[in-house]
Amino acid sequence: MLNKIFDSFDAAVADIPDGAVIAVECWGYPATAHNLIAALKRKGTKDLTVITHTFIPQVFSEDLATLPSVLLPQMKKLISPIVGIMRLGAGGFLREYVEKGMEVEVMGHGTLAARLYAGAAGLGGIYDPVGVGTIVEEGREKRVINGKEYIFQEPLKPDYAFLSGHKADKLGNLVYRGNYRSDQPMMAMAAKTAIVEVEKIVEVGDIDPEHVVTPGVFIDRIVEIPPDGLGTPEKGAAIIQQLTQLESVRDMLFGKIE
Amino acid sequence: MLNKIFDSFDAAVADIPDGAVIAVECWGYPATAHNLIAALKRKGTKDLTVITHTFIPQVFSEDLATLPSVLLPQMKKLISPIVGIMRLGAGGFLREYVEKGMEVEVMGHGTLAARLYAGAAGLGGIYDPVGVGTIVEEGREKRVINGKEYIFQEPLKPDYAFLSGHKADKLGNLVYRGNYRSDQPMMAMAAKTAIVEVEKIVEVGDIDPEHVVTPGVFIDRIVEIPPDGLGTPEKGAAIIQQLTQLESVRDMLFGKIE
Amino acid sequence: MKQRLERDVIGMRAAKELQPGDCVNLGFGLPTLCALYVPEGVRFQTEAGLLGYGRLVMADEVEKADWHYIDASGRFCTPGLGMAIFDVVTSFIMIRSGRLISVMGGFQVSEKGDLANWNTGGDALGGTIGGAMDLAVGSRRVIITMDHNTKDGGYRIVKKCTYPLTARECVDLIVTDLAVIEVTPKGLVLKEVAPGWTAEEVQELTEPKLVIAPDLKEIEL
Amino acid sequence: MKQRLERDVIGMRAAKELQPGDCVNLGFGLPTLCALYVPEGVRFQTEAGLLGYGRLVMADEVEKADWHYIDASGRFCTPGLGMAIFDVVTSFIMIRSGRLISVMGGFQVSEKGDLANWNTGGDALGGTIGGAMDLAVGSRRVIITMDHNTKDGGYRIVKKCTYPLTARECVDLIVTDLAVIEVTPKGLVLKEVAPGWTAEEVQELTEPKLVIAPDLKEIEL
Repeated sequence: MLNKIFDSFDAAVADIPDGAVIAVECWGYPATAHNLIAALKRKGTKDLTVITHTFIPQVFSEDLATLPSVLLPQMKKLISPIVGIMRLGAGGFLREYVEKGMEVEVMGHGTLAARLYAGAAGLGGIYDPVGVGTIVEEGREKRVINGKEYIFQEPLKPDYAFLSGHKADKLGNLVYRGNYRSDQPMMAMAAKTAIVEVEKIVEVGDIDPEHVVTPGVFIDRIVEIPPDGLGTPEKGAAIIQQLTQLESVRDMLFGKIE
Repeated sequence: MLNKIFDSFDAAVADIPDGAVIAVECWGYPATAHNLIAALKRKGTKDLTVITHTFIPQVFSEDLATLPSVLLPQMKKLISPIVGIMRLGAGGFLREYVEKGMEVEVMGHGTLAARLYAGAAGLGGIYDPVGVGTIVEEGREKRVINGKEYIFQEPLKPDYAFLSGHKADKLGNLVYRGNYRSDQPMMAMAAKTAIVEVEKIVEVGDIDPEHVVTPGVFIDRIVEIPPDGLGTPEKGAAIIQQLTQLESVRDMLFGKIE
Repeated sequence: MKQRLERDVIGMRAAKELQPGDCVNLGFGLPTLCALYVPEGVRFQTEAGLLGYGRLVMADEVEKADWHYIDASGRFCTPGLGMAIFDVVTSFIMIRSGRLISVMGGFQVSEKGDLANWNTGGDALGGTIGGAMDLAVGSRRVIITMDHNTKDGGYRIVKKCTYPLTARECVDLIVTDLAVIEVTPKGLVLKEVAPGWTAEEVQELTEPKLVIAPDLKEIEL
Repeated sequence: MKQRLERDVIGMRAAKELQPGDCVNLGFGLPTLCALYVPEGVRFQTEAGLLGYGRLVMADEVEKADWHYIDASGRFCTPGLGMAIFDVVTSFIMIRSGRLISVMGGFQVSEKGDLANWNTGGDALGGTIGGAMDLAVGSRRVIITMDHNTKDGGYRIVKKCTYPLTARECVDLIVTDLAVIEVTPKGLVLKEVAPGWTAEEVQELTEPKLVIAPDLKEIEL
């Protein structure tokens, strides 16, 4: 049997070359492959293109959990529908990098999903209705089909997907939990190599075939998060405490209605 | 609460007008909305376009289960990757209908899936790599993207999807079983109206949120298959017995290796 | 100066547009107020993959926050009865295929129903798109809740948006602190005004010419 | 006349191409013979949405047939340990993204690796495409198992296919009852011959010119 289990996050990212395209989920703070991001930061890989749902500043301690934005100094391009947090000045924190040459490509979240699907299914491109008449159409081909305007969007085919899962068996069959699912299944399928960090590695047969979300064939490398890893439930609780101290985001995170 | 539960299959298809486009799964014999097909046959709706994975002759009794091909006299167009069974003469059984004007559109199964996705996601079209250099590209636009040829394929947006599910709750949250899942989730999402026949209707909360395959918002009408309905486990067993009597298909269905 | 509606009253009025069985995506800020006033049987969606999530975790029960469950505004929520979890591809099919109603905030709405609600700056770094463009284009019905005017009294309901667009000709209904306005092929139709306000007064604070509904009335809650 | 390989020997030889950990889609007919000879750890996929299904239900145990589980050839199978169930969209992503190896039957293979295996008639009614086009275009490796010649002795390995194509330039390896032939940019390379057959004899039964591998050998099983 092919062994997909890696002992360390550093080993799991060891072969990632400069210039690689990395897809990594970030739904604010959860659903992120914190440990793999940290390993890629340690490795120092350069000229990265990062595809992510949310790209926001690291507003809590990096030794609790890490967001894709810790890779900023290593990036040449960002592809994301959410660039920053409005109440923290939106994407302003990127300006210094953009001025130094980093490219930023924005689009609607559904367009990102559709482009990842297109990459996964081997399509040459899609005609997308979202973004017509907006900044998204700048520099892109447009076409009228049956009287309606569409934008040509290219497929996205990441070299690597960094995933955060709940449980994986040794074949890579994977389940997520709650919002952690998010963009991750399609990122896994669109990427050449998918690496997942999971709370628990289980035996083959422990996951009901009906409940598998990402079939094992899409998963290439698996690392179990150790007790002292990033983004554990304990560290999650600590992060939530840190966030409640931050005037700027506290109201946003908890059910206060403004 | 919106009531999605219908008492009869006839009521569930009562509003389907002549000329409707119906997507209905058929994976040979299982995974088919037998009762809805039978109801549409009774209703006699004309000029149907049928989108199905497999379109084969009805080789067993129609009072046990019905395949999409029972709708042949009511059809003006068939869209399907599997037209017939090779050992029964492939699509020859359609020839009399084709000669009377029925249109047949064939393509690879993955292209069907991608076109249903395109319909569901509101895309104007996709560039598909499958079918280049084959009969599939006839009459279709082609385009070279990054040095590779693709075929422009239009989205498929059925008016109705006829689904066969395992369990649905009253909100329409739906799970399938085994191969029954197949094309059905994307058919449900691509269709304007999705109608499902299920083995059992359960209470809201009885399906774990992590295990829902088709979220309820995609399901418009639900009918529970009664004990005397088509395609029940008992009738399934009878069909399997009938099939084993058929020299032409028996070897194909059971594990004999030729 | 006359009284404008309180923010929660705007939310209450927008909530009146929602029926049991509707599935709704609520945008950041003002729209979230709707959640307090909707009838039983309305279910909420977050584009990150939940439909029918339950109550929010409030600031005084932080210890209950489980970051596996986050609503469309990024707030901690709880699993709801009959909830479904799905991936983002499924989520945006839901959004794009007209199965949802969207209640969003707005910076500007034009007389044709163009929406600008994602960006107040001059470039892509000036805001975040998120699911807004998909919701604006795809929702069965797009309801915008916003203040009728800018803080310095400028128009928000305009002939042509000056902020970067979210989508063209997508808005169905505008609910403000002064009025309820429907976007129709004939133009913006003033349907309801805040108590004590006249159609003329609302028109003055609105750039494009309003069509006055024959059955114009005071906002009812 | 010399002995050609039995059908199950063709399957046995094709199975040698598969390694533990490989995920494989087996076409109708001849390719299914592979399943009997593959090493432990090879998993089978059906495009209708199973990966890692278990043993087939045989004709003498019809009562065990559960039509929720059907393999890629439409036969009843059983759930396997570690199986995953998924929809067809996911299935064809699996197929198109090069994650699978495909073993298919063939009517004709051209010297460039074009494949014709779906249709022997003159129009769309002459055969069924199913997943074949996707598998041919997308698989990491396409292995064709077929008789080297037609029943009346005609070529199946041809300069140009006369039957409707499944896909262009897609075949990697051809395993027949006479030979193992690799499709390379330099042409068809004859790697192995059936016991008792010479390269010249195989060439005579093959339309395009074969490149003889320097290490040409007898088929080993």
